[in-house]
Formats: sequence, structure tokens, C-alpha cells
Amino acid sequence: MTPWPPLLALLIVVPLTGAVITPVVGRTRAVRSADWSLGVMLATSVIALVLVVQVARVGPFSYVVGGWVAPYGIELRFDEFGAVIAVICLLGTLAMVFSRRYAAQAMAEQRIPYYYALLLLNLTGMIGFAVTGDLFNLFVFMEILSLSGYALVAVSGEKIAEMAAFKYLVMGAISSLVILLAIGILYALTGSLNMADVTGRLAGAPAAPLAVAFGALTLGFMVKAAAFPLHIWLPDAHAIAPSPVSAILSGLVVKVGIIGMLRVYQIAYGSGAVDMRALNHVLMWLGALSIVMGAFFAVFQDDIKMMLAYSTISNIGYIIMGLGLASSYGMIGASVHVFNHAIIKATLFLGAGALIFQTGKRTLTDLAGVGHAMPWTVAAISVGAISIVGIPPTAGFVCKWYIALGAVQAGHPFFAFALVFGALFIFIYYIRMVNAFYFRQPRDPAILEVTEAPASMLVPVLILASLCLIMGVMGSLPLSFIEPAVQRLLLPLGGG
Amino acid sequence: MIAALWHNLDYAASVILFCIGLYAVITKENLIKKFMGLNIMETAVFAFIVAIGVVEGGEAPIMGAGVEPPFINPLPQALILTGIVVALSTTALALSLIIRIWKQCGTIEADELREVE
Amino acid sequence: MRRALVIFVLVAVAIPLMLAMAELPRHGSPDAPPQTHVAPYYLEHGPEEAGAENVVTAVILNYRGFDTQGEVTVIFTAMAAVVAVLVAGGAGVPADRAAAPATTPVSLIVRFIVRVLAPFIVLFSVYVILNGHVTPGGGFQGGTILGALLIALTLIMSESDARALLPQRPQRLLQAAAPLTFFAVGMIGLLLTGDYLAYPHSGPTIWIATLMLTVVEIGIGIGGAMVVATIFRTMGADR
Amino acid sequence: MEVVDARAALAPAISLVCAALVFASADNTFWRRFFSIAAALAKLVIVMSMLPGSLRGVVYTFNLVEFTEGVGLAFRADALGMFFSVVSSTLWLVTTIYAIGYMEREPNRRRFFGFFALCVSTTVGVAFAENLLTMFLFYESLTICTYPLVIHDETPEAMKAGRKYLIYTLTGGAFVLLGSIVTYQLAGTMTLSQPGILPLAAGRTTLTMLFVALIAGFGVKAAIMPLHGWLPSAMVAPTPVSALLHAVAVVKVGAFGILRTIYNIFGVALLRELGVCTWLAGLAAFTILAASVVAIFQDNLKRRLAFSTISQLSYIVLGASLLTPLAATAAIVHIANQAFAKITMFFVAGSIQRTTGKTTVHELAGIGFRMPYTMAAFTVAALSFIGVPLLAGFVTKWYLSLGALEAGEWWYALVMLASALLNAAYWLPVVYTAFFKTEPTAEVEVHEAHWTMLGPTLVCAVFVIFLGATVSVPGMPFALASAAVKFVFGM
Repeated sequence: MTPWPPLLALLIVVPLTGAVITPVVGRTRAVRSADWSLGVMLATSVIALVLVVQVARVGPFSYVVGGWVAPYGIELRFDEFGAVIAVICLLGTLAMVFSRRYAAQAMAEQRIPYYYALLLLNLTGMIGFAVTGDLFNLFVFMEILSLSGYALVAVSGEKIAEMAAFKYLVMGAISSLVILLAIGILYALTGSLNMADVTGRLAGAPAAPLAVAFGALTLGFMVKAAAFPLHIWLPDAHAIAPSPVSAILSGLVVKVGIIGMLRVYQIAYGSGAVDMRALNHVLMWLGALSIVMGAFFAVFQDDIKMMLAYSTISNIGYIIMGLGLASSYGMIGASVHVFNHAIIKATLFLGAGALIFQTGKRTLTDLAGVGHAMPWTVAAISVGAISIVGIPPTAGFVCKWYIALGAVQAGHPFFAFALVFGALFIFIYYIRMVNAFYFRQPRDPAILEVTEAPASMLVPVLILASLCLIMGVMGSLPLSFIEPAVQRLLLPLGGG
Repeated sequence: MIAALWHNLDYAASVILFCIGLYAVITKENLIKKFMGLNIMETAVFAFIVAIGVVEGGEAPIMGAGVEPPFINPLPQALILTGIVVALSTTALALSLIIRIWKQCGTIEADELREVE
Repeated sequence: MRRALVIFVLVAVAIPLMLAMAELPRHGSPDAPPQTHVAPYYLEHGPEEAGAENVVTAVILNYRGFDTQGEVTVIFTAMAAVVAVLVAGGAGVPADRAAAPATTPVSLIVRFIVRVLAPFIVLFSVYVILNGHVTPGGGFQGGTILGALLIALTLIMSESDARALLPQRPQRLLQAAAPLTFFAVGMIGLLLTGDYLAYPHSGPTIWIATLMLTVVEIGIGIGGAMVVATIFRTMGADR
Repeated sequence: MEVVDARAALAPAISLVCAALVFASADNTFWRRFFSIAAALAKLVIVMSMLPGSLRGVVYTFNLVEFTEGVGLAFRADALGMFFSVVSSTLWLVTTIYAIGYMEREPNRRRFFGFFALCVSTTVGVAFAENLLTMFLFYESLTICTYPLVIHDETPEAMKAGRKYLIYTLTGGAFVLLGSIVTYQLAGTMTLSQPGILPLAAGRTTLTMLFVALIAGFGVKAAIMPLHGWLPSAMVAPTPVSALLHAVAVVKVGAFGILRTIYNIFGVALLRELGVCTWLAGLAAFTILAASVVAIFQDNLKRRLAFSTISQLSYIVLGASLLTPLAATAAIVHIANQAFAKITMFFVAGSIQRTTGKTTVHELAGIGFRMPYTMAAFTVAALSFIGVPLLAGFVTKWYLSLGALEAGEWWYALVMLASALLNAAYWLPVVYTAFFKTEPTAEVEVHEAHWTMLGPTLVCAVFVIFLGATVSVPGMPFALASAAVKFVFGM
């Protein structure tokens, strides 16, 4: 089967157009916008599925929008890393389903059509970001997803939502600017914006601008990914956003930084002009610090969503460490963790959202004993918790195992040590959580009379929880899928 | 280095502008001023990118009768047109957030807001 | 202490940037990579390939048309965001500060001038939109002018009059005009040439290409104007 | 001879199913008891059905699932694993019956028995693990499954003990994982089917570090002396749980892990080359003596038992680290010997507590007349620990001393002797108090514990005698231990 390249453009423009129509559809009745956006997401999922199957069969392919030749037009490239769109579509669809009841309770009706529009835009931005092969186009999609992300944090109506969104916005805007500056420098050095073209033309470029450009790109993407000292915007934003949004933000939007980093690596290694060793060291340490500090702060949280938000920081740490190790195992583990963490974190956030929706409480102290009242939801959360700690046979294990192997492989056993003990730390706070749900006496006996979440919330959570298990048992599948891409990436280093 | 910078004076100027913006973002407590700092940074980056396209003695890249090369590079201009729209969008959102913050907390000074939190 | 920290940060940012800038290809030199690689192709082939004498427009609408579609989506996103943040955002106005004046009275002169100039401004904006491919200008610029006019009119009118200015029913459709036209034109391109957002530039169908470009420009113009005006009014309405 | 046989995987899995049924049985006492016993029984039957084959030298293997290349869940019932699983599954049945009697009026019985059954699963999983990862997985699962049991009372004290237990054991688990990763990287495999997989070429320092990591990881559960802190605090748990922790599952899993590390990961030859086992042996000897001394000063019976456990477990570690066939035999059979004797004692302690409410040694005056069978069983166990011939404990001490002499390190034989004296010093007073210090009120009537508690106690005491008496009878568990030793030493 030969790929039909324009499908790649449709993958982006279908949800994009669907998003702008959403407010029109929801003008008279808000709930129609929910149906509409769900339909759009399903259509996009079908396209995504076809593309992923194609890339698995024939390898990477590209499409130049408008039929212009490669460096002159905008090239969309779809490779194995781009398969992250499958997860984006999956989580997007589930978040849409989950939102039906959630949004109706959490926000005013006039807001709902715009909420769905923004959610769709956010997902589309990520899809575009993942498949574009053009530096400036990357920036444009990054802005679509960032802007909608800021707004989605603010729509929850929590007391400090706007503050959190503003903090997120300032950090996000600065990081976007830094990235744009780096793109500008790369353009000044090569005269091109096409990533492949830039890669080919970087050889012989002066050292200082190159270092600054790659440093700036890394810095910018690290802010987006919320690596340790640059994470300050994340906890509030992710904890305060509506739960489906938290799932998307924590599961996917932070990964934009990681995908960006992968693209940076593709340019840097491919051109051979940039020595990434110093930067890799920084990444390794940042990763280790993120793991430990994220877990450390999480231990002291009582708010369940806050805890999950900090746990995102430490999980991003794993991915960043895996990238920094620059060994094939580490890279494979990191890339797969992008997928798996998305699923796991979505399980946890949606599960937490269901708890909050049903009980109206969000601290572990108040939620004590809820495991007896909402057995399915809490069981799903527990599966997510086991998974995120990295206990086999769940999704979290495979990646962490590979990243740890990567650390040993790269000759940095210390980082394997940091990783394992980070996992231990994470374990401790998830045990705190499970402890509270099952083993603590309820503070308020009324919590035992709460009923199980409605089906539109429960089903997505259960689907995700079972995926956590499936991805663990079939862990070799994504690994073998992503491996060619990583080998190609590391080829200039001697095959990794 | 100084000599080399002299040739790239436009770029150096945008760096200075960038730092001025950054200064405002870091030090100003008023959210609107903070955001104006961000706008200055944006302007700096735009100026830098537009400056890349400059060709000495170049004309605006509008073809027609009686115009001669060299032309100014059209690509950075096209990019920055997009960039400006992005900046405008960010500003609009930021301002509406500030409006909401003011309504919720009665202040838009960052230090006072920290107390409110 | 704090000041020292700020200075440190600024210096730490400025020095590497300055070093990088010093080593960049010389400013204004015609031999720099940006002037020798992609851009010459645009300058050389732009006018006939893209059908626009203004090469900037050619780049925006043709070579990098997809970027522009993203761009109009960005501004739509901003509008959706502003509306979502401000509409029905709950009460909670501090009592002492809530008493801001509802509207500032606008002087007669301003009113008069805005009203008199309005038709001319509309005409000018239409000119800018439609002539974008031969002169500086285009959909964004013209749309902004139109949007500015709408804002100005909103300023001098009572709320109900201002509301009547914009068609109510298809308002949300008009706000999405720019991305929608892009999609429509892109799909037509897909049907005619087999590529998304491609224009049939050669052969007897060249008039279709011109039509498509014009439609896109108009779409951007209307959409831009509506979005700008909506943002302004949403902010203003939420007193 | 290796045979692919699903029973190797079925043995851990069957109790998993039963555990699920226990959870599902909700508040129905009958079904809960039924499934609890069914779990223990079913597992025992499966394990026993493999025993004849194992005695003939058959090894059952089964690969369940492969996560990634060379990393997966796989089971392999070799002689060592079979020995451990026979011991643990036998004891499990006994403990389950005892627990049913003991937990009669406790709240949260569903949770208790559900997790209790899960522990069966995980312990056999450790015993049958084909590779380090499978072992690690079950090792950690055991931690998690025992946690709800430790905190069963949900008192602040119990929660605190539970937290301590978790922190200790999870940290240990992390070391094990780290060791697994490094092992995989160095050897390219994690299998436990070979007598040693690591190459000396990996470098002495690396290997030593790896050894320390793995021993530290397993040593936490085996309660080697500086890592033993969790064990006495975990005493707050209900007595069957303590029996579980001390005799059957948790600590044994740690000791078993150490055996696997020494014999199957590093291999005897490599360790002789490295010389790290001298240190381990020294540490074990220190633990044996120090813990015994501490035990003398404990008045609370369960605490005394706890320190005795710490001391006894290091017999296994010492035996393993001497690296001679005789000492190895001692180490392996001690898994059984200590288990049966110690569980007898715990059952007795629990019976006394349930029947009379007494928990300290000095309160036990005259108890021998009130509960004669119970205290007789206790006496048998105590004598076994002291090392009286014909009882299980003697076998260990004898072989261990021989092994020490074989290795040319005679001072460990002295350690055995000293330990025997110390054991006498803390167990005989209990027996003396029970039988020879009469209660102030002379009138005593016999009042034994309920049969569900007394029965298991007596069965275990009989086993203590049985194990000691049948050492040279072919076809007994001892033969399995010999087979394991022969495999390890290539004899």
C-alpha cells in the first residue's frame, strides 16, 4: 500500500476546521458542541490510525503542502516519533467523552462550546507540532497549542485559575520567544527553515551562534517540558485546570517539549556540526534532579491533583534523562515513555477528576475511604499508580527498565541509581494515596455513600487503566516500533 | 568581537532590546508592565529576524516595471507577519487574564497577589 | 541582593547572545546564506509561479500558505480563549473597585469624524485586502483596518447600536471565516490538483487560482476584522 | 532434564485466582474460609505433584510473557526452588487454618485473607522465578501484599510500623532492581538457571559493587544485622502475620534471594575469586551472635522471637557464604528447619495471647500446666533451636560446622557452639518459667486453645522432629537440597 501523502495535511486541517466550527455548532445548545468535537476527534483518529499503519509498513514519508518543492514549501514529515499522534487522538477522544458530564458541572454553559473548541485546537496544535518538518511551522503550531493551553487552564473557574494561567502564559511565552530566536539564528546561518535542509547546511557554521541556537532551543523546550528548575509554572496550572484538561496537559502538552528535543537532536546529530555532549550532560543532571525533586515535592502534597502534577515533573525527568544519555536503550526508553506516560497520567488525572466530580473533595485527607464507595474508579487509579511507579507488568515498567539499561550502557550507572531511587520515592507517595483510599478511616462518613462515577467518566478511565496493563504486557511492541527511528537518529554517533 | 559586532549592529541592538524586555519581566510587579516587557522581548526577536533579511541597497520585493535587484529577502517579512499575529493573540489573552485577576483579587501587583494566594 | 541577581541574569543572557550575534553572517551582506539559498528562488519564480507581484504575499499565501492557515487559527484561538476566559466568569468583583464608570462619554467631534470617515475606511480596507498581491498589504492588514473601524464605531455608539453593527446570527461563523476559507480553498486545491492548498496556476484554469487567492484574502480580512472586534468587545463587555 | 510444564506457572497463579475469589466472597464467612483453604491446598497439591519429578531430577519451566527482548516473566522449578516452595506451601496450609481460628473476631477479614492468599502466590513466584526480574517482581509484590497485613489493626502504631516496613523493604527492592539492571547489562541475561552467569571480565570493582547491591537488597528482608530494623516493629501485626513474615515468606524470600545471588548469579567459582563472601560470612556471624544477645533481654515473647529470627536467618547467609557443599546443604535445609521451629513458636505465642491475653515471658509462670500440649510443642521447637540431636535444628548446626571446617575456617564452628549456648540462654528460661514456676494459685485447669490453633501448632512440632529424624531417608526434602547443592557445585 503506497501512502497517500495529502492525508498528512488532512490530519491537521480536519480537526483544525472542526475546532473553528465548534462554537457555531454549539450556539444554540452547548451539548451539541460536545457531540461535534467528539465526532471530529473520531474522524481524526481514523486518519491517524491509517498513517501510523503506513509508517509501520513503509517507514517515514513526507508531504509538501501545496505541491511546492521541499525547502520552498512547508514539508510535513511523518516518522515513528510522529506516531505520538495516535496517543494524542486516543486521549483527545477519551477526554471529550469524559468532559460531557464534567464540563456541564464545572463551567457556565456559554463557555462550553469554546471549551471544546480550545480542546480541539490544543490537540490539533500538538498533532501539527508532531508531524511538521518545518521550523517555523513548528513554532506556529506550538503557539496554537500553547495559547489554547493557557486558556484551558483558566476556564476551570477555580479561585486562582487565572493566576496559574497567567504564570503559565508568561513562562510559556518566554520559552516560545527563545525558541523563535533560535529558529531565527538557524535561519541566519543556513537560509532555510526546512529541518532536513537546515541539517544538511549546518556544517561549517560558526560555533558560537550554533551553541546559542541549540542552547536556546533546549532551554525553550525544557520550559515546555517542565524540567526541574523550569517547572514552576506546572503544578498550579495542571492542578487547577479541569481534570480532562489536566490529563491532556500533563499527558501530552509537556511532551511537546520532548518531541521538540527529539527534533533538535535530529538536526544536531544529523548535521554533525554540533557537539551535544555538554548539553547531554546538562540534560542527564536535569533529568535526575527532576525525578528526585518532583517526587520529593509530591510526597508533601495533600491535594491529589497537585500530587499528580508533581509526579509529572519527575516522570518528565525520566524522559529527559533518557534523552541525555544518548544511548540507544535510553533513547528508546525515553521515546516510549512519551507514549506510556501519557496513557498512565491520563488514567490518573481522569480518575482523580471522577473522584472530585463525585465527592467534591480533592485532598487525600478528605478522600480517605473513598475506595469502598467508588471501587472501579479507585481500582483504575491504583492500576495507574502501580504503572507510574514502574512495576511490571504495567506500561511504566518497560520504559524505565530501558532508560536504566541505557544509563548503564552509556557508562553512567549513577543515573540508573538515581532512576531506581526516584521510582522508590514515587512509590512512597502513591502508596500514601492508595493507603488513603483504602486503609484510612473516612474523615467524613458521608463519603461512603458516594456513588460510582457516571459511565461517560468511568469508561474512559477504565479503558486507559486496561491500556496501562496491555502496554505493559505487550511492551515490546512500541519498543520495536520506535527502534528504527532511534537507530536512525543515533546513526551519526556510530549507531549508538 | 567588538569589531564583528559593529558590522552586526542591528543584531546587537535587538539583543539590547531583548534584555530591556527581560529586565521588565523580571523586576516589574505590575502584571501589565510585566507583560509589556514580554512585548518588548517579542519586538526584539521580530526585529532580529527581519534584520536577517536585509540586503544592503535592497528594494522592497514587489516586482513590477522599473524595479531592479537586489531585493530584500521576503521570507523573514512573511514570517514576522505571522509572528506579530501570534504576539497579538498572546497579548489579547494575557490582558483578558489580567482583567479577570483584577476582578477576582482586586489587584494586579504580583507581590500583593502572592499574599492573596 | 535582588538587584545583583537581576543584573547577573541579564548579563548571563546578553553575553552569549552578543557572542552569537558577532559571529553571524554579516548583516546586510548579499552573500549571507539567507540571501543565497531559499529566498532567491522566491524572488525569481514568485511572481509567475504564485501570481503575485508582491513576493511577500506570494510567500504568505503560496509557498508558506500552510503557515498562514496556522496563523489565522492562532488568532481564532486567541479569540476563543478570550471569550472562554471572560464570558460568564462568575461574580466576585471587589465592591470598592467595581464602581468604575460604565462608559466614558465621547465628544461630538470624535463621533462625527468617525461616522464621516467610516465609509472611506471601509473602502480603504477593501482596497488593501484586494490589492495585497501587487502592493504592500493583504488580508491581515486590511482586516485590521476594518477591525479598527468596528472598534471605533463601538466606542462611539451605545451598546445596543454597536451590537446591531455586526450581524448576530452568523457571527460565530464570521469569526471563523479565515480558517474556514483556508480549508475550503485548500480542499478545492486538493480536488483540482491533488495537493492540499495548491492553486492551479498553469493552463486555462489560471482564473480559478486568482479567484481562490482573492477568496482567501477576503476571508482573512473578514475573519481578522471580526476576531479583533470580538476580542475588544468581549473585554469591554466584561466590566 | 527440562520439561515445559504449565504447573510451574500455575502454582503461583492458582492462589492468585483464589485471592480474587476471597475478595469477591465479600462478607460470606463460609466462602471466604473455603477459598482461603482452597488456595493453600491447591497450591500444595500442585507443588507436591511436581515433587516426584523433581526428585528424579526433572526441572519444570514455563515462559509466561516476554515484555521486551530477554526480559519477561518466566518460571522454572529447579531443586532449590522446589525445596523452598514445598516448605512454604506446606506451612501455608497450616498457617491459613491457624489464621482462621485466630482471626475469628477481627474486623476486615476479607482484606486480611485476600492478601494472605496473595502472599502464597508471590512466595511461590519467588521460588519458581526463572530470572532476576521475575524474582524482583514477586519480591516486591510480596512487600505490597504483606503491607495491608502488617497494618491490619490500623492503629497509629501499626501504621507507623507499616511505614517503616515499607521504607526498609522497598529500599531493598530498589537495590535488587538496580542489581538486576547491572546484571543484565553485564551478562546479557538475567536467568537463574545457570550456576553463575557473570563473567569475571566485567571487572572486580563492578562485580563487588553489584554483589553489595544485591546482598543489601535481599539482606533487608533477610534481616542481616544493620538492616533488620523493620522486623521487631512489624511485631504489631496479628500473630499469623508475624508467623508469615518470620517463618514462611518475607524473611525467607530474602534469604532465598541471597542464595540465588550467590549460587546462580555469581556462582561459587567467581565468588571464591572475588573473595567478597568472607565479609558476608563475618557479617552473618556477627548477626547470629549479636541478635541472640539482644534476644536474651527481651521480655515480650514476640520480640524475643523476632530477634531469634534475625539470628537464625543468618545461619542461612553464613552457610551460603562459606561456599562449600556441606555448608550450602546446611543453608538450604535451614530454610525448612528454621521455618517449622519458628512457626511453632509463633503459633504458641499467638495461642497464649488469644487464650490468656499474656504477652510477656514473666507472665507465663505455670502456663505449662494450663496449656500442656501447646507448651510441649514450644519445648520441642526450643530444643531444636538449641541444637539437640534428632531435631531439625541439629542438622543445620552439624552441617554448618562441618562446612566451616571444610572451608578451613574453624572459628565459625565456634560461632555455632556459642549460638547454641545463647539459644539455650533465652529459650530455656521460657520453658522453665512455663513448667517449673508454679502460679501463685495452685488450682489450674487445662484450657487449651481452639483446635484450629492447637492443631497447626502440633503439626508443626511434629514436623520439627520429622525433619530432624529423616535426614538420611531417600526421597525426603533433604534429597532436594542435596540435588540443588550438586547442581551448584557442579558435582
